[in-house]
Amino acid sequence: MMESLAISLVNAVPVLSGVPLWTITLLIMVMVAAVVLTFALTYSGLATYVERKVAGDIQARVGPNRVGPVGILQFLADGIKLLLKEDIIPAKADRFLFVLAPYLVFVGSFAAFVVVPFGVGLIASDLNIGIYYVMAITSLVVVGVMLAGWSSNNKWALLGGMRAAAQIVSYEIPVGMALLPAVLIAGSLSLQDIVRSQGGLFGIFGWNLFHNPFTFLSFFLYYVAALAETNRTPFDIPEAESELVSGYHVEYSGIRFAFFFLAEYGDMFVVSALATACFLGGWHVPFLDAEALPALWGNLFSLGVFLGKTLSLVVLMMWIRWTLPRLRVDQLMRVAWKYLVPLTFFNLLGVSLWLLLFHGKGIPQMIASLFG
Amino acid sequence: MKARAEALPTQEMLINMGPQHPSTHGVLRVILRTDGEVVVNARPDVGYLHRALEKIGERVTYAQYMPFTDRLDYLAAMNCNAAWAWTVEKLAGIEVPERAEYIRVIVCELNRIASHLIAFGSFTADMGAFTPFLYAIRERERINDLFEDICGNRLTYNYVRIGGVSADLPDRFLEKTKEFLDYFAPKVPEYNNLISYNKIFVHRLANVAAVTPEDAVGYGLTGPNLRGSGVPFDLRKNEPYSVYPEFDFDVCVGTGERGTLGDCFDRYMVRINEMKESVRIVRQAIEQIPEGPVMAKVPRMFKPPVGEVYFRAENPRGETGIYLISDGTVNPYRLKIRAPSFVTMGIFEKITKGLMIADVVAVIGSFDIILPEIDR
Amino acid sequence: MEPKEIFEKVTEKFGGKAVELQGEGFRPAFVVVSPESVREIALFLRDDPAMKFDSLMCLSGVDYKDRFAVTYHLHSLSVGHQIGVKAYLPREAPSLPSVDMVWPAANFQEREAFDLYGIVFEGSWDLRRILLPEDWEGHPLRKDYKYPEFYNGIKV
Amino acid sequence: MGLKDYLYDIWEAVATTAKGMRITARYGVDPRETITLQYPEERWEPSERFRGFLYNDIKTCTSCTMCVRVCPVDCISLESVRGADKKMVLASYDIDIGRCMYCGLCVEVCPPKSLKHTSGYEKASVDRGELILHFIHEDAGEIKARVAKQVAEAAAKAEAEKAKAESEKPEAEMAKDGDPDSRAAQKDAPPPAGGNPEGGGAAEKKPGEEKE
Repeated sequence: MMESLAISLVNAVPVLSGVPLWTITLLIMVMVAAVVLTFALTYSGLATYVERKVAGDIQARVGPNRVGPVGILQFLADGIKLLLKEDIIPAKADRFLFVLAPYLVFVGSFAAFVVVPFGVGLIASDLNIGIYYVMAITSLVVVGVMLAGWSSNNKWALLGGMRAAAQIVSYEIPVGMALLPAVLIAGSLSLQDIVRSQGGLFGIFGWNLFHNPFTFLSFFLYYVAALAETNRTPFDIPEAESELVSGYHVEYSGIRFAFFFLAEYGDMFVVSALATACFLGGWHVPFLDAEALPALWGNLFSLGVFLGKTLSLVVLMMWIRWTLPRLRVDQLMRVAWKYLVPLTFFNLLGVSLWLLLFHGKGIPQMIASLFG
Repeated sequence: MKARAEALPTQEMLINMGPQHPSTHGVLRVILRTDGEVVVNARPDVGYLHRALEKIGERVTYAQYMPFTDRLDYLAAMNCNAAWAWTVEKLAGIEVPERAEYIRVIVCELNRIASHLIAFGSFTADMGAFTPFLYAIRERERINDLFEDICGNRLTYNYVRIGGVSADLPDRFLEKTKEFLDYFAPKVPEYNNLISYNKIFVHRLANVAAVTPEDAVGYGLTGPNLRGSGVPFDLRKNEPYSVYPEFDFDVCVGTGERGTLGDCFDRYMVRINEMKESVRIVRQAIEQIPEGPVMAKVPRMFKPPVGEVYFRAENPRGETGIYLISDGTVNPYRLKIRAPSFVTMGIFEKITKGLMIADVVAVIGSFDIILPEIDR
Repeated sequence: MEPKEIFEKVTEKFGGKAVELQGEGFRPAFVVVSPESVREIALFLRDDPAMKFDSLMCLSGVDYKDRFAVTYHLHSLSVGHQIGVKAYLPREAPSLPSVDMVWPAANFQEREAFDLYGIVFEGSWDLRRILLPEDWEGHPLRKDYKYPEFYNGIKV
Repeated sequence: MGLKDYLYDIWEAVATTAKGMRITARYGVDPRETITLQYPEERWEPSERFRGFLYNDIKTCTSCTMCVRVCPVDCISLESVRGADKKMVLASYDIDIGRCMYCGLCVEVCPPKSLKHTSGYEKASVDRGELILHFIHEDAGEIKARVAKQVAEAAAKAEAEKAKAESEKPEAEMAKDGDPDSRAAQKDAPPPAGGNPEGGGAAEKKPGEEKE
């Protein structure tokens, strides 16, 4: 895709014809990556602010309100504070792994932004194995978390790392299984294609969420499993403030801690974006087809819709976090293996049978065809 | 199998939980010996907050010791104040005006609500839900406001005096208390909806660290912890002191409603229900409070007769017993405080065997221990 | 049951091991027993169907200047009566049998008495210092305790 | 566990979570539920009986030392010397509010009610010495010296008057101290307060009137 962009750029601007094509392609790639990363970091920073504000509202408090108007610049202040903080590496820690771990977590979380279909044509790289890629690259996080837990040379951190490993490995299965119905319906692993497959029918009824009862259930199963994937309450046992102090990042400070922190919020966005793309129709809204709009407007509009849906899911995660207590580690495993895994398999079976029996038609389509 | 076990040796981990840990409620240190997540042995190590309150008691006068009782159980300072006053009055045979006793009961029960609110809030925070904690604090602030009106401090009240209370109730105090009770009464069902019966919360607590009634009595558990094991023993009912016989209230006991009898959930629910009972008591006390003086005549150089007395009062954390020996001088000769949390810690090692690390946190929270009282 | 009856019953069973009844000025009254027989009497008080002192409310050490004492405040949940038991000990090497197998609640309080008075409870399952550091010198609640100037080189 | 229980478990989990989330949502969207005070700008009014920092009105203080004796933590220190009129004169009155536990016992026992709790509660300092409130700003030694001098003068005068005229009432020298309710006739001069290095030998100093 980048290459085709580069070719069209060269065609449009004849001055560039002397430059080797790969240079232009590389430049475009770097620019796109920079845009995505900037977005991801800004989002993460703002998400921390929103999280605190949501927590404040729920807890009958105010939340951050001192830095900037209504405290909106709090995340900048926090970021500067974390940058300026002393970077502590425990004396007996495994220095190399200790330093490496936050980067792995960060990379694992933010590399997934590449395939997020932000809008019509707004995708950094439309991989044809999009979902697969996301599942694979976010699993890198668990390696980083485990390394962090191990290399800190702290028993609490070790316990946190081990918990995280067990948790993420277990929850990868229901997450994957819960996403498969969307893949089945669209017949593609590419997120762009999955979103496209949910258009039509006044927007909302084309969503996979309403395709059939099984996909409806699938969404909730996915959302629960994704909460666990991102280590959010009620599944935040790797961090478990009140048990493991802070779990795997207990020994981290300053900017390295910030990496873990940003990665957590990045993860939240990625799983919410996947939910939006796979079940909530991506950028599709009722009565308005973004792809039919003029190019730039269509892009921006679809971006807005997509972000709106995704961020609502992120806020929902925060809301859940500030309501629920935390599970115990064995209960967490029980939820995964006794409830989520069987149910997602059941769902997958249900969706497959549905598609087979009704020739890929969802309930709204059938109703629509009844009325002609 | 054996060969594999040898090839992959496992080791027990020795983990130091505390004295600085978010959920040991202060500076409790628990030396955990764990097999992975499972606790093999958890040995409490107390004493990080030892301030020699019993030794101080031998140096100061009876009246001067009152502010130190604030520091015993700072979440229920009124109760500790009153317990000390009742002990000395029992020793010296002082008749306390009835109005003073009613005031004491009102403030003690309000303080019991405040203390149970903290128990509830910090327990839920230990369980990972932080929001109820702030709701609990919010309600407790209103009780603190009431106490500030009455005695001028918000945490260490030093309000009760030997022979009465330091000052009569301020204007509008009873009305304000009533307003608070009207505000607070619907909050308890809200807590239940918010968290008490939440599936995750129930699962975290039910069947965890169940204490049998025999163990509870033998290990000297008292107060809500004893009642959580289904033993209906409440000093206010069974060994009434002050004007408690005047009031109609129920003794809340654990029923094992979501698991086994005496588990963490039962202890938790006893506290929640006791808040309702305290509301009832305060309402009755407000109705019945007589007019009159609030202070008996106690000489300034107060010298009780020679003797030994043991008095126990039902405090939010169990019975605070004070064993007081007087040699007839102005200072107590010996003063022993039987702190409920301290005795409760005796059972800790026994019931945490085989639990998970997260359950240890639940056990600490469900016993509602407070460290200044343990370490004195 | 009244303290007098309890005292009579204990004397009946143990003869001279129950020394006297301290009634006047003592609430609850104390049955003074000889220290070496504390455990037997404790067992008797716990298991006798008329006594049933199933709960040890408070165990404390006392320094009476000329001698030490250990006092036990007992309460019966099923019968609802109270009694105190007291055992006087010499100042030199005070020791008496532990009652933690009778009432498990005794363990922590015995450790406290050991810590603050230096009274040794023989046969206790775990007798260590509890409130003070392991390496603290002296027993602070003794009336003749001298405050240390230094602890591990730190000025107190 | 049957299928019914299994499904009921799931249902219960969802239902109780939804219940809780409804409550948090209500608090979340209702701005009236916010209870925080924005501290430095908004302040809450301490109640009438609030036990803040102690304040001693040394004009009415009689240096009876009741407060010193009743204080459980010995945070009040007081030095006084006996003045020429046999009344105690405060040389210094310090309260270590870093040590004070605001129990209010001293205020209760104060006979002339000169010691009071104020509503002050804000005092942060980086030095513990700043936490000691001095209610007499003059140097204690100076006051002692001055009082000793007055005492010596009074004694000398009394001696002189005694020698001069036995019948006359020695009331004139009392008025010198400016104390309206000073007691009458003093037979012998009170001894100078102990611990005063200058003793009675500070005769060259002028008798000052300022007590504060």
